[in-house]
Amino acid sequence: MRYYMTGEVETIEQAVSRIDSGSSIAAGLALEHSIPFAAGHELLRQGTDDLTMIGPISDLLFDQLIGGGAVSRVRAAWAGNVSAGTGYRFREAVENGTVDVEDHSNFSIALALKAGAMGVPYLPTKSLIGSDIFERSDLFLEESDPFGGDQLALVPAIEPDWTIVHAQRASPAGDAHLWGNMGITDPAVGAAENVLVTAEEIVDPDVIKSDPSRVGITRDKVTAVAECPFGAHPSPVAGYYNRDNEYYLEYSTQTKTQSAYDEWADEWVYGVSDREEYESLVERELGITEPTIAAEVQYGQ
Amino acid sequence: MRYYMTGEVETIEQAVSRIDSGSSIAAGLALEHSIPFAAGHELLRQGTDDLTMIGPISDLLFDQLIGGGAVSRVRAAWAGNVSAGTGYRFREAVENGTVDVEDHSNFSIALALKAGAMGVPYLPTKSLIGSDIFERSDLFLEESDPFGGDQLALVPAIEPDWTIVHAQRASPAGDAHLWGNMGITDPAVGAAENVLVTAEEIVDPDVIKSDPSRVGITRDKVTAVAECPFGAHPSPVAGYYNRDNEYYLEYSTQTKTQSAYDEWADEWVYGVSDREEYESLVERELGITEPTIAAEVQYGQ
Amino acid sequence: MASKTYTDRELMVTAAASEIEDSDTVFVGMRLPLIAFQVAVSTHAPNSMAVYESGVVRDSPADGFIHTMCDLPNLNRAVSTTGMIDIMSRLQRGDVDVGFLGGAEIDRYGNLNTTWVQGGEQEIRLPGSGGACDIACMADRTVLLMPHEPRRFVEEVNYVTSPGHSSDGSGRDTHPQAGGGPSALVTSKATFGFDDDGELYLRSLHPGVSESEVVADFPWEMNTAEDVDEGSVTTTAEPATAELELIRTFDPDGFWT
Amino acid sequence: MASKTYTDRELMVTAAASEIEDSDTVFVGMRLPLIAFQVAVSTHAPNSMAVYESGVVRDSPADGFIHTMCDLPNLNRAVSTTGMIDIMSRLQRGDVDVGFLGGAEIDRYGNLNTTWVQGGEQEIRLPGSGGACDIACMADRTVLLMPHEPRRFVEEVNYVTSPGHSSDGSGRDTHPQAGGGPSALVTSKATFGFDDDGELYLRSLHPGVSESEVVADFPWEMNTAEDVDEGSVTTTAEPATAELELIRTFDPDGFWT
Repeated sequence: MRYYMTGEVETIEQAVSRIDSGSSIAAGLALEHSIPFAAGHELLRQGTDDLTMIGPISDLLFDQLIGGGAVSRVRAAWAGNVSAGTGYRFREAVENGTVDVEDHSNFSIALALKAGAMGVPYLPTKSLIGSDIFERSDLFLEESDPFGGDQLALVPAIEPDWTIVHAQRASPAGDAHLWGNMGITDPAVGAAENVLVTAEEIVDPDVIKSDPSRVGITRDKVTAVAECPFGAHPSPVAGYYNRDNEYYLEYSTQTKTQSAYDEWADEWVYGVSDREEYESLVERELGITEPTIAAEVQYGQ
Repeated sequence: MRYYMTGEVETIEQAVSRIDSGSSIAAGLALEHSIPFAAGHELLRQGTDDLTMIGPISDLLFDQLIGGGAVSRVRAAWAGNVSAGTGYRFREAVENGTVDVEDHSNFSIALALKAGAMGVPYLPTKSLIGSDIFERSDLFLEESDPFGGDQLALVPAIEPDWTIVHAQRASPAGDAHLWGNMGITDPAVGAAENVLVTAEEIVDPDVIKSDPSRVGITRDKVTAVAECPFGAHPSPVAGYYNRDNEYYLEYSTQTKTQSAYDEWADEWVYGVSDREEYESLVERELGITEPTIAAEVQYGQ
Repeated sequence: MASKTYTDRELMVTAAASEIEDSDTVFVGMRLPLIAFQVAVSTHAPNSMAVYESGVVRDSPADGFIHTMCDLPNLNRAVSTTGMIDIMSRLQRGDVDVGFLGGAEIDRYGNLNTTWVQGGEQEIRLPGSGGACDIACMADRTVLLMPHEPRRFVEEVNYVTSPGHSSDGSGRDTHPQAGGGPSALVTSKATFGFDDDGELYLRSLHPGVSESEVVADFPWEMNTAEDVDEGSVTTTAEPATAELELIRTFDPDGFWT
Repeated sequence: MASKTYTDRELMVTAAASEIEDSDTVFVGMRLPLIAFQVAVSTHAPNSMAVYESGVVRDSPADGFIHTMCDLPNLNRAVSTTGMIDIMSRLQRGDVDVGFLGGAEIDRYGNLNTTWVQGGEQEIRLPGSGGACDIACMADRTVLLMPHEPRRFVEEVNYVTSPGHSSDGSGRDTHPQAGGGPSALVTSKATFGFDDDGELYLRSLHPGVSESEVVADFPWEMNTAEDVDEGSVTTTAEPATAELELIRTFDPDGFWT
């Protein structure tokens, strides 16, 4: 059995440096699960800006990037702080007109990326029509079902320059095992021009190949791979750590003004040089104390 | 932790008896993997007929059902014997006009079922146009991409009365773990009015819930569940047994005429009362001798 | 009010839970519905299943407090952890019986706004739809949950994030959408139904709340159950002791309730 | 012929394998391509990846003979075992470099028929497209494999299962399809290319085969490489010893070869 490591594992600094200012980036695709915060903070440290952020719900990731001045456009269904509601940096930026928002529903973002992943210009849906997401947008089209049914909304494809996924484990080439809920990870990977995989663990390809049905990303889409333990904190990663709920609440109280955000970012983003130093700031115990081991599965011949 | 067994495990006789003559049935959805032959033979024994069989490639399953007079219509991309080429019962029935064929490509069948699963009237594709699958059919429509791109073919939804899936293991309620290649299992399950799950093993719901990302079918779609070890022979089942290649070649030589088929069926279908007796007819060693154990995965909290 | 053994939000949870029928497939959103499903499946609706847009499918409560649908206790021992297209497809093909929605504003036809509101001179940006628009468009029925605050009840919402019924009296009949539309509104003071014309009416008052104080909070003349031949206005059932115990197990610090 | 150390089909396998470039994503169908990919990835194209419409993705040969793409050795230690929509989506979005196709009939533009052929008075039903139509429509290029039998070479195929190039001399430019169309035909006697007009021309003769015997098998005047300014007709490379060893490892009983 031979393996071809077509990719090389990079540091997260190297991996993120591949992303140019002005890029469109899909992230936060598994909703509140396994959000690539480490990559987001690295984007801030590198000063990558003029970004278009794409996602279903963004949770805090988009709010942090907006607070750091990295974002010019958001294409999303929901942006805020899932625990506390409002994302103050998002809200202020939109109200001031410094960030442009293209409003979606979760399904319209999912279908737009799915169309991109499938290589078709659009996908039809029974959702949207009747809402102002549809009425006030010139993104979507309306059509009479050509097979004689009801009115449909057509959602055009979105093809991000980058999709960022935080995986549980990946091979150096970028083949990744994912588990837990997936949100729109798969459509966003398929639709993207490039994929950046950050992973809790980089493992031998043998580990990935022992369970090919667990593979959620294959190397052909992957441009960069970085090992990044704790890379999704404060969001949870199945099998690795729980959600840090208190962090979300503290962030909410600490970022109501731009200057307060700047102070927060000085501590949590610009004040740390890497994820290891970041981890030392987190006091709460988030580890898995009641593990559930997946029932054994065999392949072979 | 509480479990609700909304389903009851039935014998395969009971389960298959729920399928009425005249039904449309999607089966053989993982292509050459895990084809529900046991359920097919039970349909023959029960004399269920006037069936519309739906699938991508049918391998031998459709040929056997056609030979037994159970089929009036086939909606498929390929029907034959994958090892030997021709399926003689299919060929003769189509040439004689006793079975009507709706020609598809693999992708058009996949998209038709995916449209059904997604609850939309159609899905668009860049495939088909320029082929006689498209030109000689009144099933599909052609449209100019309403967003200004090239011509597209529109594939209307197919919603089978039944989808039959042979799973590795399922709970009594019908939640099933599947692994190995999936073909169009997922779209066919989503599109179906009813799903019949036959499984190598019926297991405690705890086993299924230990790995929710392995679940390919959830109970809400499942009408009947039957334990059926060896239920996919002669096709292979990942983790359970290899493909019985010789069987395919023997079948080919043994079914070139209807009377030869009848003799074959007397031995392999009508001459056995259940799958255990059937298994005793198979002499070849098909077991897994070089197992690969999937790398451990943890959930928990 | 001082003698109440439960909070307004606890009552909203049990009222919401009572809208779930046994064997329902329930599209569970964030906040109170997270708790309401767990109460329902633990009491009168043991065969109900929850689907969450993140991809989670559950038939039982999480064994621990959940802030979000993706907290590990909600993934652990789930029936399935799949993706959004799978879950939204169930919704689109008509397999979701009931979904829950909230809103910053609501009009008499159940149109909801969670995107932009007017705050004096300034427009205030809210987080947006998430999956709410999709649930509103496609669920067989929806149950709306809102704090009972008069500023939320408006003649016309500032932005239709989640479509309700048609304003022409046809309910959902002439509506472009596939689903059945809103079937109930639960506030912190009362529950409301939607009549055949798709318009809100007062169904029940929470214990200790008067009809006059409730109807005064709306800028239109709110119908009552009597007005639309749906029986009479009743008193909302108080949470049973067992329900309160469950709520306090699922939300031990009262974070949501 | 008696002194040949390889069979016609073994040569077809190595000729097909040579059409795979390193780092290609290869859409692998049944029969000879099953072996050809394994030879290519073991020799000159170590970074190529195979995708199979059943959902399998591989970067290495199977450790055992495979009758079908779903035989357990092809699933075991695969890179991924996903589903058809995933694989066909890679094809549709333009991520598949090369696909292999066979056919019962072919015309000069590479249109293929695997559905219905005329056998004297009677129409004979063949198995049909499978994924062939999709590969033909959407792969960046396709390589066609056929036994060299004159009855298979026709002015017009009886049924276009898998579209080739346009007959108006525009190749794929005016063709409705997204992919690049056929780039080569490998028979048991020769290999052919497609010229700028999308028409077949003779590219190389297998060892021991004469040009006259090959062109006589076609009902039209077959162009040669010289005719279309593509150099001259060469001799197809014989399988190398190492390639033959690999073929006989992957297909030890010569079932496919």
